[in-house]
Amino acid sequence: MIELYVLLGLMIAGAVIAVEVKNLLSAVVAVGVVGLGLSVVFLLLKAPDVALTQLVVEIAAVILLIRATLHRDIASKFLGNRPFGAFVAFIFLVLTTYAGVLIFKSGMPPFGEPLMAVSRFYPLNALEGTGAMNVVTSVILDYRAYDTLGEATVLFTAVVGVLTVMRKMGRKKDLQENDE
Amino acid sequence: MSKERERGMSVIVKTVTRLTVGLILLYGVYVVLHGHITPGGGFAGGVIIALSFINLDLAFGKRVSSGILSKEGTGVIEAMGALLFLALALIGMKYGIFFKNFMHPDGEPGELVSAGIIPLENIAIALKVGAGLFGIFLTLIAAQKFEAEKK
Amino acid sequence: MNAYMPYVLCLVLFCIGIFAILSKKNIIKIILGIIIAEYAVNLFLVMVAYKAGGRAAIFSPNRGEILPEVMVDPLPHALVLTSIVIGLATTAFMIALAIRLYGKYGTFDITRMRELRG
Amino acid sequence: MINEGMIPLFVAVPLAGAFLAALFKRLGWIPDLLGVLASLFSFCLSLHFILDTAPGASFAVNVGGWGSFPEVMGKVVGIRLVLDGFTVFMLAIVNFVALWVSIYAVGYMKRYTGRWQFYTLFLLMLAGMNGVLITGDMFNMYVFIEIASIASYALVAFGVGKRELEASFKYAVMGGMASLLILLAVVFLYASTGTLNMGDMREILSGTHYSGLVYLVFGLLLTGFGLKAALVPFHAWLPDAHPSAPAPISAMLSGVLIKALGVYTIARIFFDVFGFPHQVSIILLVLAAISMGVGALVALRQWDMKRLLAYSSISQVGYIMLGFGIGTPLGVMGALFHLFNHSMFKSLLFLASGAVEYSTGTRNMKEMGGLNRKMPVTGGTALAGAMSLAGIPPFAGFWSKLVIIVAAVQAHHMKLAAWAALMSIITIVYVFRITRYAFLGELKEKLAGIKEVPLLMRVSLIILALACILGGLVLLPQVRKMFLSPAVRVLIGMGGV
Repeated sequence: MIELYVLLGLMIAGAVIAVEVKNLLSAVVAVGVVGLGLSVVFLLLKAPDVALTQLVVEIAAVILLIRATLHRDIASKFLGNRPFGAFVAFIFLVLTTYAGVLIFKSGMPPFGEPLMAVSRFYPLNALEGTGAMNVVTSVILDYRAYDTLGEATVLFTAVVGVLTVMRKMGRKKDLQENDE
Repeated sequence: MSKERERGMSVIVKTVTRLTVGLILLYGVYVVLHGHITPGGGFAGGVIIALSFINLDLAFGKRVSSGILSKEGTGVIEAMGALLFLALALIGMKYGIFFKNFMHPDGEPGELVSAGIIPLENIAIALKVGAGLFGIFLTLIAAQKFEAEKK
Repeated sequence: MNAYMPYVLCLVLFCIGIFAILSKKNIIKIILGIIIAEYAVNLFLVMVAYKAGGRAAIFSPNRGEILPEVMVDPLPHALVLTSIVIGLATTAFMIALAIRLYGKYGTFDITRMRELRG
Repeated sequence: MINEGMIPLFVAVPLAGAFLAALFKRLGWIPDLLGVLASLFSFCLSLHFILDTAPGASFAVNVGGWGSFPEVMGKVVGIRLVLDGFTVFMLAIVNFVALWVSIYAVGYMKRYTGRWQFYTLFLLMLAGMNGVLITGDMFNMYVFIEIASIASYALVAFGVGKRELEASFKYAVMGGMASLLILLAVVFLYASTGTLNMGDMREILSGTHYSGLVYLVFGLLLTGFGLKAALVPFHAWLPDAHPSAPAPISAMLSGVLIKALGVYTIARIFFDVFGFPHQVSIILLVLAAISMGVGALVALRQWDMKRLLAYSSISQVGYIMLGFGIGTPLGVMGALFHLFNHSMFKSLLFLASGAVEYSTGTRNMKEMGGLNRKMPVTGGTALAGAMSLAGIPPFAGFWSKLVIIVAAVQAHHMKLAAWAALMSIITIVYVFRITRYAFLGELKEKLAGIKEVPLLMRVSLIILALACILGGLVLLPQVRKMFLSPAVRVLIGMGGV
């Protein structure tokens, strides 16, 4: 599993660069690297469906992000940290890591040994029960199709939301707010 | 920038795009239709289809891509996809259960026509996701003009 | 190596994202922080599903018989697909907000957006 | 006829309304009609479940027919929707408020562009809340929380002015972080129990001694849902987001959204799944006490009417959490009753402040005065809501605060009872400021020409005011047996008390 650790290390390095680098475009590209590393990790962990989706969603997200950052003169202007937020974040970081390291030993099954208390059911019965060769598809579109309805709705909500905030004028004319 | 939006990128990009964009679209359709057999499915396929349109838009400029699919069109297709998915769920209620897979069993597992309503659901999701993502892209691209009008 | 090491590394990635959300001034950086934290949660889900020596959860006529017993856990994979799309939706919406905010304020600096107080 | 197969319609009908509204956006009045009809339908459905079933009956339906299977020892393999006394109670409140808000919005939203977007997002938010309420599955709950949250971020930014966008961005960042924490907690729970169904999870967890992992999950869930419910250390987004939205949405956000997404989920998960452990009770009591204090004291200093009401919401959610934190049957009953009352009077007050803004064009209370003379309906109804908020005896708010304080005394939390009583006095002070500066006193010259708001808006105000005045009747034995007691029994019967 050494390749897993190498990729995880790469992703963490990419994340640190994305957070700390001064040029915004470089930051977006670094996040793209993290996402690509993620999809390779998904492949290693035997999740081809997820890897494919992650890959294409990653491309879409990076295109949108570059559209938002590119062509802006301040893309390279560095803005610092908020000291208070950094303080809170630091405390959160220490607490979570400490808690995580301590707690994983008590209650989490070790890596590579899932419980599969319920999901044992799916590989055994999916072919008969739903007729789909791809067990993951049978889970998303039959056993848990209601979740998928919710997920499609989330994307629909986001599209309507984007259209909403992109309107030029919120209130009808002659009733504009003072700050406009 | 605005000129690039109108007319697109250089001739090299255009030629490569012309050669590949159809293949990308085809691959997206393949992923959608084979979602119940191979890795992938409505979401991945829908995003790939949207990316092929985005590719076209980036390379050739606004006029070409909006000639094929306008922002209004994406809204209609998206709502139709969502309604189709919901309708498939509601038809199940006729059989007594929300989201009943009412067409199963209908073919040998592994064939294109199998797995009941799952392929139909995949198509509905692909329509929704593809149109939705392309709609978001077009909306955000149109935002470039906000900056010029900045107060 | 510890049997929990991948989980810990994943948690570190999550913390980097949260750190960016809480401490950065630039709103694009904040969005990047949310994206990174989201990646970490998705990765965690897939790690939870992994079975040592397991196979992908797909039956295939061409590649010989795959026993259901050796498949990895498919349920978290389904959950990750959902959460990836939710993440894309959130990201797209926040990018739209960022573009509009830039249009109104002429900056990406969140500390200079001070219309609201109290 | 009662049919448990109808439970998914709580989600399906608003969703269908939203999709159709997006499809028929060109026809001007269709989105309005769809918005009103869909919320009317959900309200009638929840009334139907209250009136036509035995009190306390509980229904479950398995989506797709995937219930429990013997291969996995009777665990549920799909998603199970559950509708019990607590769910019905919340559904009735949410859909009642949504119905009157949607009717109010027909008049109010004439001032804004993009009507179809408003109704689409409104219905999506309603569907998200209903989905959170009826689900019995952890991950499904997260998905519907996200629907309701994203719709509410967009609605906060609906006016697309500087302030709205900024408030929406802060809200989206905080809400996005809360969602991530919740998702992380759900993953931990899945990894350690192997199931996502709440009932099965309870069975697996109840036999064992809680490990350290479960306490980490408690922390993550309390932070995540605390952010959604705006308990005090996590409240920073609320005073910006709630006033920035259009008035009907402020009413929805303050009236029901923070309760469905924050309060309901905390109560459901900690009482129903974890059996209300002692540590959580203490944390809830502390957070509640701080919320009550900070919300009320900051509200005293506000001149913006909607901002004052938003801070007041923080304080009142503190009261609700106090009732839950006490954990006795009386405390939980007080909490639920106060939740009902707060939904009524806070949505009424936000709608009234919207009506004032509609007529006068300002939210600053310094520029108002004597509005009662020109706008008798708005003034009268706002007075009813304000009295209920302040806890003046015949009004509903008095009874619920009384129950909570009595419960605190019974549970020997004397200091908390005294603190709650003190804070309700401060509540009276800031409520008095609203009525004194906005509705009573001299009419300003500038406002001589204002008119009362249109008919549909007045109807909503009057109905909600009636709910505030008559809300105390919920305590009558006959009504209580049908409406309030089943909800209490769901939480207590399973809980640790």
